Amino acid sequence: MATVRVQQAPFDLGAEAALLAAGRTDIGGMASFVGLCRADDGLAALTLEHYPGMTERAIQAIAAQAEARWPLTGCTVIHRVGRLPPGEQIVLVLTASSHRAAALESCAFLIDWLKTRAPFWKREEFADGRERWVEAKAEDDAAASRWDAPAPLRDDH
Amino acid sequence: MATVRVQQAPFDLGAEAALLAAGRTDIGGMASFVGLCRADDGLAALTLEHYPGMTERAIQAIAAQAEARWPLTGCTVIHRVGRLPPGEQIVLVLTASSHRAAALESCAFLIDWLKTRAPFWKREEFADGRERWVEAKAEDDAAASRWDAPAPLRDDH
Amino acid sequence: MNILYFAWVRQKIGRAGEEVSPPPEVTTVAALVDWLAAQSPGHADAFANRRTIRCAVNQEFATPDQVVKPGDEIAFFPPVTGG
Amino acid sequence: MNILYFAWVRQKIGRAGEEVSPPPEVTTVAALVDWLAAQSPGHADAFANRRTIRCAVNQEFATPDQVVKPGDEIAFFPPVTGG
Repeated sequence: MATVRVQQAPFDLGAEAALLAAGRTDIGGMASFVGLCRADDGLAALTLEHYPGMTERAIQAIAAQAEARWPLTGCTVIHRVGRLPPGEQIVLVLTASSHRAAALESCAFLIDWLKTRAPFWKREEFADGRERWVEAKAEDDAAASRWDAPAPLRDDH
Repeated sequence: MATVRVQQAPFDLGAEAALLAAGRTDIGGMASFVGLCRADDGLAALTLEHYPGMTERAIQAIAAQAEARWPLTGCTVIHRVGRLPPGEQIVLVLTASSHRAAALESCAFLIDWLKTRAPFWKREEFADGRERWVEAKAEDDAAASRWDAPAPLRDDH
Repeated sequence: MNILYFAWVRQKIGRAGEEVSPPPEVTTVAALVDWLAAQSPGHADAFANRRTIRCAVNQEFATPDQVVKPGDEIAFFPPVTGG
Repeated sequence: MNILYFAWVRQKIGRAGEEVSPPPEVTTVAALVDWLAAQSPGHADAFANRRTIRCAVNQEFATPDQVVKPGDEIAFFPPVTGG
């Protein structure tokens, strides 16, 4: 079962990766994605809101789908909430598998789905005091929907 | 220009990621892949040999291709050589970009190419004393060749 | 019914949630939205463009025709923007 | 010419490299392989199956028809297996 956390505190990519690999000799590859807050257009901070309870359940469900679809030895998803200035880490997806392609593909799958299915909302706060809610992007839906058709797993390591 | 290192010593994923992001607020996503040594079929260790000089040049050339193809803010490739028992890290690919898809795709591109184009050779050493050179895999060539046709970059974050 | 609001839905309505008891003919998400929209100008504003509103019933994404009943936890929010 | 050998090519030939001076008619990678293969049983064994041998001239991957000349660094090795 995947490790899923929604937290205000920062996370430590190196420590999470070490935890997923600890004591194992059956992992061929670990893939990670870290999403960060960019200082676009004078952004002062993002504030992330979530739906406590549903968010964790939704991420667990997405992670369970990934584990059913790819032969993973482990999977960690951490999503931060609260106020995050530019440069701060927002989200971590980490996947481990005996197979390189499984780790890479499941990592991309999970971040694409987090963007479109996990109940988080971002509010942008600008240096000039303006605030606005980020609107959902059609590209993110397109990125997520490319996973709808089952793809054959490449048989490599 | 990419950071490229061929070394016997272990590497630190967290430290390398922190280095690539240090002081920046224009990174939207960082993707990483870490390849590890698996204990398949009684494997006692892998020994990795390389072509000093050419290996570093070949990786720099591959990384320069990735930087030309995707809008990267940074790229780190570290490949270990020498004797590595199961559980040890072998290779790190780390890419950062303003765009999520660019980070994920360039990371997959680099590891696929490292498998097929970088002058490294693996010898397997088994618990029963047998040794053999790993043979190149047709699947790895197939994985690398899917990058031969230029793919349109998804315009997301 | 326990209603929850998130993001700008919460801001427009002016509260994070409320306990409501709609009349018995309100048996679907769509009917509940119609009923809630009539509760105050803030509610009307929040539900003005139904296409921008998403709903979850008991923490699962729901469609407008989904049945709702007393005791359900029903959340309204904009399309998600995490990751 | 400075010849380098890696992996099982090195093991079969029994050395990591050698300085050679082939006759002037050896002007391509393919001709150099033919000439090297005749130098010892180890060389013959290493180059027995040409399809499994890769070559780099001055640290760039090279094809059998690539021209070689005195002073070049020429490496022979199996298909790569890094990553």
